[in-house]
Amino acid sequence: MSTAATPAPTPAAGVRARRMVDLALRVRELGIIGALALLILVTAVIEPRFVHADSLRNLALNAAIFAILAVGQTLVLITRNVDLSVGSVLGLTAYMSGELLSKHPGTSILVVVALAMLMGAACGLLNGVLVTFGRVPALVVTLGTLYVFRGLAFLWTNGSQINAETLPDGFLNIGTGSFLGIPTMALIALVVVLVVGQVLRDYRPGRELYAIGSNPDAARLAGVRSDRRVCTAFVVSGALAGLGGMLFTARFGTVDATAGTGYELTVVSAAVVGGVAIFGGVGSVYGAALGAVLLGTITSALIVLKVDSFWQQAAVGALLLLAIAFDRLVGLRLDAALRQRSSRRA
Amino acid sequence: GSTKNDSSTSSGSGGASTSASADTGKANPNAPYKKGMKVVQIPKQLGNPYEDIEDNGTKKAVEEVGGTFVRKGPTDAGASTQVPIIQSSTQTKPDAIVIAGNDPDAVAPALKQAAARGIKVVAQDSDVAPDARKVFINQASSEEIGRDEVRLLGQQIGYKGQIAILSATANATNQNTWIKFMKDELTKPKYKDMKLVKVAYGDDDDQKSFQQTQGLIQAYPKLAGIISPTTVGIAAAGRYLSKSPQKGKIKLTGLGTPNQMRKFVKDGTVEAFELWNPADVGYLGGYATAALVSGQITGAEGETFKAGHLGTRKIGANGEVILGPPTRFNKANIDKFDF
Amino acid sequence: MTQPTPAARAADPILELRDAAKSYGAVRALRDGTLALRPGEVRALVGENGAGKSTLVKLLAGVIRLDGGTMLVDGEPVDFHSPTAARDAGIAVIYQEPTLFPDLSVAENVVMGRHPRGALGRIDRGAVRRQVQELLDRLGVKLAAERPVRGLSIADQQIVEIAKALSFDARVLIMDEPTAALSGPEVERLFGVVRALRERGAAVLFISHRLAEVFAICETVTVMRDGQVVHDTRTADISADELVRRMVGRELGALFPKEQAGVGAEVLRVHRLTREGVFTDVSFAVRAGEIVALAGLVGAGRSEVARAIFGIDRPDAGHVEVGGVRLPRGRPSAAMRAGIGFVPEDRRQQGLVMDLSVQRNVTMTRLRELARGGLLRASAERRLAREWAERLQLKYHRLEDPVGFLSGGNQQKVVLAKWLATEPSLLIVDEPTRGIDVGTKAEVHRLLSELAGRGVAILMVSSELPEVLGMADRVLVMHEGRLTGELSRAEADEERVMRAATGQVEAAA
Amino acid sequence: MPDLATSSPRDPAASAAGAADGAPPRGRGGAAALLRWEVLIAGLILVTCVVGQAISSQFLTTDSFTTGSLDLSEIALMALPLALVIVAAEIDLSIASVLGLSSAVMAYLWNQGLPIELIAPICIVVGGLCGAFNGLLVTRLGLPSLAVTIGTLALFRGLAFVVIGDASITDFPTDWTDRAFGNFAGTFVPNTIVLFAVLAVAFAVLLHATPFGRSIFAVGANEEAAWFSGLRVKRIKLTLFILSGAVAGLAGVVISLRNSTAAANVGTGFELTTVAAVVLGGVSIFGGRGTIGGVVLALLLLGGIQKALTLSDSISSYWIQIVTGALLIGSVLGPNLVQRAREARSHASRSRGSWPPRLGPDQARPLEEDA
Ligand SMILES: Nc1ncnc2c1ncn2[C@@H]1O[C@H](COP(=O)(O)OP(=O)(O)OP(=O)(O)O)[C@@H](O)[C@H]1O
Ligand SMILES: Nc1ncnc2c1ncn2[C@@H]1O[C@H](COP(=O)(O)OP(=O)(O)OP(=O)(O)O)[C@@H](O)[C@H]1O
Ligand SMILES: [Mg+2]
Ligand SMILES: [Mg+2]
Repeated sequence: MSTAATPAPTPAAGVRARRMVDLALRVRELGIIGALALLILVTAVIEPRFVHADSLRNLALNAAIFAILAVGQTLVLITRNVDLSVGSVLGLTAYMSGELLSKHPGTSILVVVALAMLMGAACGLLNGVLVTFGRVPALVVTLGTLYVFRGLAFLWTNGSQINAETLPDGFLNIGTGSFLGIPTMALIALVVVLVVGQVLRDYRPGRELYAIGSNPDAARLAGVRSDRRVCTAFVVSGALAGLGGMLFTARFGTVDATAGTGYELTVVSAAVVGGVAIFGGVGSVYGAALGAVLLGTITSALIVLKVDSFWQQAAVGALLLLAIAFDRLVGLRLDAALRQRSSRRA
Repeated sequence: GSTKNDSSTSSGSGGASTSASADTGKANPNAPYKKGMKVVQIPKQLGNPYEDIEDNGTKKAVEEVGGTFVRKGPTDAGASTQVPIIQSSTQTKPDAIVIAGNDPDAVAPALKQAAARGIKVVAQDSDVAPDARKVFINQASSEEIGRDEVRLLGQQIGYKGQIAILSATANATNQNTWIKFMKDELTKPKYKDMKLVKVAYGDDDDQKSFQQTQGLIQAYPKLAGIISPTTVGIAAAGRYLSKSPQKGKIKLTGLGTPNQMRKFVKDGTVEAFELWNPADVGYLGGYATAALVSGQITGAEGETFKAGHLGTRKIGANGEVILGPPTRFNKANIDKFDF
Repeated sequence: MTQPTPAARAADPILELRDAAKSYGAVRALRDGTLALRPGEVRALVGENGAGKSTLVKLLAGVIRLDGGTMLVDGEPVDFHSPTAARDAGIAVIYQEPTLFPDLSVAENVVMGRHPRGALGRIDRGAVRRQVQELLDRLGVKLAAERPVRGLSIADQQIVEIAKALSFDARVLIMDEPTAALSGPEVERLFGVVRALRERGAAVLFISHRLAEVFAICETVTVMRDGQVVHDTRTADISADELVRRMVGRELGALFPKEQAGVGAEVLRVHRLTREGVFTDVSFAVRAGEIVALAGLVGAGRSEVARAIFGIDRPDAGHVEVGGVRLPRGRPSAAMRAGIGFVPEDRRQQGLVMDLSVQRNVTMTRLRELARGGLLRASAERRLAREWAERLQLKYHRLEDPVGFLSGGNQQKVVLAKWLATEPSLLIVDEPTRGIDVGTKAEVHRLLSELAGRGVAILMVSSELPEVLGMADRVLVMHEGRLTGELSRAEADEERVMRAATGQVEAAA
Repeated sequence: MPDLATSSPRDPAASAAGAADGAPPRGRGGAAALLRWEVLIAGLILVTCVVGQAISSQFLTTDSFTTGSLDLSEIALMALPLALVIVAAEIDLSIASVLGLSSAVMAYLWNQGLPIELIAPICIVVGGLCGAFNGLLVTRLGLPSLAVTIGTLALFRGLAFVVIGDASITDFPTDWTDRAFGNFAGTFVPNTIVLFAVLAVAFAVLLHATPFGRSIFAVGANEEAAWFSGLRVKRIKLTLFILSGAVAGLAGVVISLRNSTAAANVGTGFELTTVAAVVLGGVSIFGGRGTIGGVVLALLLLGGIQKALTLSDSISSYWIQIVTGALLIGSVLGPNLVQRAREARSHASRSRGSWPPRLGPDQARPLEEDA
């Protein structure tokens, strides 16, 4: 993005406005990166082992699944909806992946990935259709499917569990292996973040999601097919939850019907900490993914710092509140600044 | 008609009080098994494979004596989640309830209500408040398990270094009893160089246990060994260690099932661990229940009952029946077991 | 039914509407919508507030669908089921209410749904910025394409709307009051663009309340009244007075039954009230029995002053006194207790709770007084609501019906009722007759006049000059957030008010 | 002719004409729709009774009522203030964590040797403070309550663990635990349900018969208009959050005594069940609509379904979740589909008769208002 290319009538004001806006847009991600760096630094000073390659690997591994789910959640949040069913979808697909591989250990991993994502997408489609065609608020729909999908998972497993022992090593290696020193799972998450990030930034469907969340009525007037787009957001969120479920099985090896219970709130928290507005129109998947990394790192750091694990949850909650309060204050400031400049335009 | 049912319920509870007074009467060791007895089994939570094995043992025993077996359980192991299930089971008037308690006290009032209606209550695996049940089937002497775990780890690490415990939930009765005896064992001079640095809780949640293991190792770099007296915990810890550079260096032992642990024993992550046969725990529980229902025992100390292929067993102090010493599993014998 | 008089019938219409009808619940917003747009024609659509102009526009744009009648494009009947369908037919629309995405940049707002794309369908951000900046420059505005829309002034938002409509080669351009928030030079440039479009053979439908603009740019004009097209002619064939008469449908005088009332003690004193970036240093007083009008162009900050007085917004400096007692800042409940009533400008969003019943809306301001021992008495509630419904001659079916079922004028009466029920000593009315039919309008005016006669002080914000001149004892004029004129009833005339409203200040009286 | 000075002219002809000219009578009206909703729930309860009795002959017994209602005690208690919060177009997801914190505080204070008589009010106050914290963040900072209470859901639960860690306290005096577990004066109604009934009446009166309750509806249906009508929107919302927190604190005391166990982790996940009960009860998640009666009926329905399913020997208890979820969605979807069908039909004939359809289901719109 070059600033020189624009034929700005009033260069000074134009550039200043643009710079401020750019900063405001990027500052969010910068803020999380700053907080993350500070956290790692402080922890490292107290316990240097925290920054050993091995430990950092673990950080990346811990955050990978949450980052992937947060990416999907971001798409949905941007459109002024919410997907609370991701934890249950993850549970369902995690079990499906495990069941498939332990019954047919020869199955190609790509087939497992495809099936898991397909199953997740189907769940997402159900959510999306209920929200758009059924005109049921997303909060209600996904709260309902949170129960339904979880119940189905329980019915399906009927109390059984998949053990790492029954899973092929090639599959488990996704969860533990690495490529060029970077854990495979983290690489997968990175690819997901970058691809979705690009689509959101540089492709029409992505931009239209922002439009829908920013002003649904105007989006309709602009010819955006809102229902279809919102549906797609849910489908992608479901598919990514499916991918997450498959990775969950690969990572932990042991899955039962409770896999991913309670993830929904962590995932929404990660996205919101990452600057995604809960009322739509604002945020990026980069921020959301960073939010997931930050939440994961706090948990690890507290363990390493030998802080009672009891504080973990409180810290996560406090961080979320800080993040939204910060966003609100910055938003108010920015609004005021923008209005000031615009109001006395002679 | 609800009124009809109401009256039948009240007459039912009236009947219960008479049978309750019969309880205090004498046991008749030679009484025949009650025909068509109905037993409800309430596990800590559905979806725990260890409990599945155990409950299948109970089922086998109950069916051997010609009874019917129903299993109902909560979907999570919260303290009070068993209460509604106990209450609904009570309403269906079974002869007995066999329970693995999530919380000894939270379930007690509901169990006492059941007992008041003439339902025999047996706890197995994890005890409930003693006055809320007649018999408790203990896998092994809690003291024996606790001390033996420490002995086992001590041998593996040469009685030297920092150790940690990875437990299940902080309220779990059996866990806490074992840990108490572990700590007591550690005070012996033999273990003066072994130091317990942390008791971590993985909540019998695979992922949480996994992360707790990871955290323990980061927080205590000099850690020499981990005891995890829970099947979920030891499997998660094993999985973490098997892929970490500390594999084989940090010793891991505890209570686990051979099927879950086979891989880690074979790849050298784990030298040895222990467990009783959970199917036998359930089986013993099933026979104790049948004996109780049929009036062969009342739960008093010293009474004996027949327990199928486990032979004749005796009720100890506090109504406890102990299955026996746990089995140690290692590379040499693990392939002989399948559960 | 007026027969459309032929005017420059060289070509067949691109877009035509015949006997279009549209109702919103009980409100018949449009009855006989008949209109044709030919290539190279710039047509004005005029009519009072609520005449149905915007409704007609929304029909042409595919936002709402016809209840009756037909729409033709190039002589073929069409049924636009979405705005996209209208756009695909080459119809570009600037809506009266800005329809922007506050979180997105100006450039994206303009191209949304039609981003120029490069390789692999990727959005060509450079092209987006270039195109939009070019467009903005053509409109002669200093607006950075990369800036987010959030925080733009109403005028700038309108510019973005215009840029949006011009961003594709439309055959028909429909503009619903595009100039309402624009200043002179901006209007001129817009007209330049309109002329260029006309040269290209496009048709333009132009809606405005400013008749001067109508005569300056349009060659044909359609007049609407009460949801009906009542006249269709060439602008050359009609005078401004005649046009107004057709719009209003009766002589103006009867609309403003202002009675002379004795002016009493000072009720309201506003002292150096300032709200950063909105209005500055506003001081004035209103006395019992007096109607004071606050006039000015849209966006001058009149509504903001009214809101600040009532405590909706918190002023940054200055204060408000009622009966000599200072009001706390930003507390409508305190203002209410001091005897102020406030009829806000946006009836649907601010004045009423549409989902609640007529009764609930009327009693909303009197809940405390209606309760006995903390409990509400249904009978008292009913009595109060019925009493005011009768006093204001409200037309309703049942008091339990949601107030949204009523027609606009009756809705406004409910707003008035709920405030009159508090028996205020000062009533602030913001655009009290916006979007209500002529008959009701006169009723509202009579009501205000009577209230003043009973000694209620009235502060009236209005954009309708005739209303201001017809009703006010005194006119205060605002320009860009400052008071620029104060005129007595005798002094006030159209020219003086306009001069003050556009900042050509003459010494305050 | 409006006449303000003297008494109004009672002109029957005019008002009759008004009625005739006014909106034509319609089947759909706020009150009518709600009434129908409650009738529907009552119908579902009947169906549950029939099916339940078919599942187990034990279903229609006082015993079932006693035990079934006891299980839902805390959720029922928390549903009452939550209904008010949701009517005001806000949401409180932190209630279950407040319940946990209250239980933890109770355990802590009991360890300190305080009597229950003192502990209970302290726990309620602690709950109220938690609610005030939520309320202040929502009203003073203008943050969306959904995000705020997801944050405090984690925060309060975390604080609960900080207070007593993983410990649990089980040695409460039996006269208190018996009280919480027992029935009311020889009837089959549990004491906790008597408490609920009392509070339900209180909340019903508060919501439906007081100025405060009226204001809640106005705030929920159109916050801006409520503020323009001189209602103290922020104070109303703050009060609601405090009420919600205080009742959750009370529920924490009740559940601890009822289960004779106080611990930091009690009631995990209750928030979603409570929201489900409230929405099922016909309270619009967008605010502005709902009744306490509907919520009470919904609780009855949920309790009935749970009881029926746990009584069955053959139906897996997993079905409880599936049925709850489906019911929740169905409760909103059903009426929507009916309306859609009606719209489609009426559009074919004539007037649509409704405002522009809601595009994309949006949450309650945050008001851009300072002060
Ligand atoms: N969405 C709606 N629901 C109900 N009534 C409506 C709606 N939109 C408009 N109306 C009513 O329809 C009538 C015509 O409104 P319309 O907006 O077309 O007027 P207009 O001529 O554009 O007025 P203005 O000059 O104020 O913009 C008015 O009585 C208005 O109150
Ligand atoms: N949404 C907005 N964003 C930015 N500035 C705004 C916005 N709304 C109003 N303003 C600014 O506030 C000032 C006063 O606007 P306001 O609408 O109160 O004026 P008004 O004289 O009452 O006009 P109207 O006749 O439209 O009510 C103007 O400078 C306007 O630019
Ligand atoms: Mg209009
Ligand atoms: Mg205004």
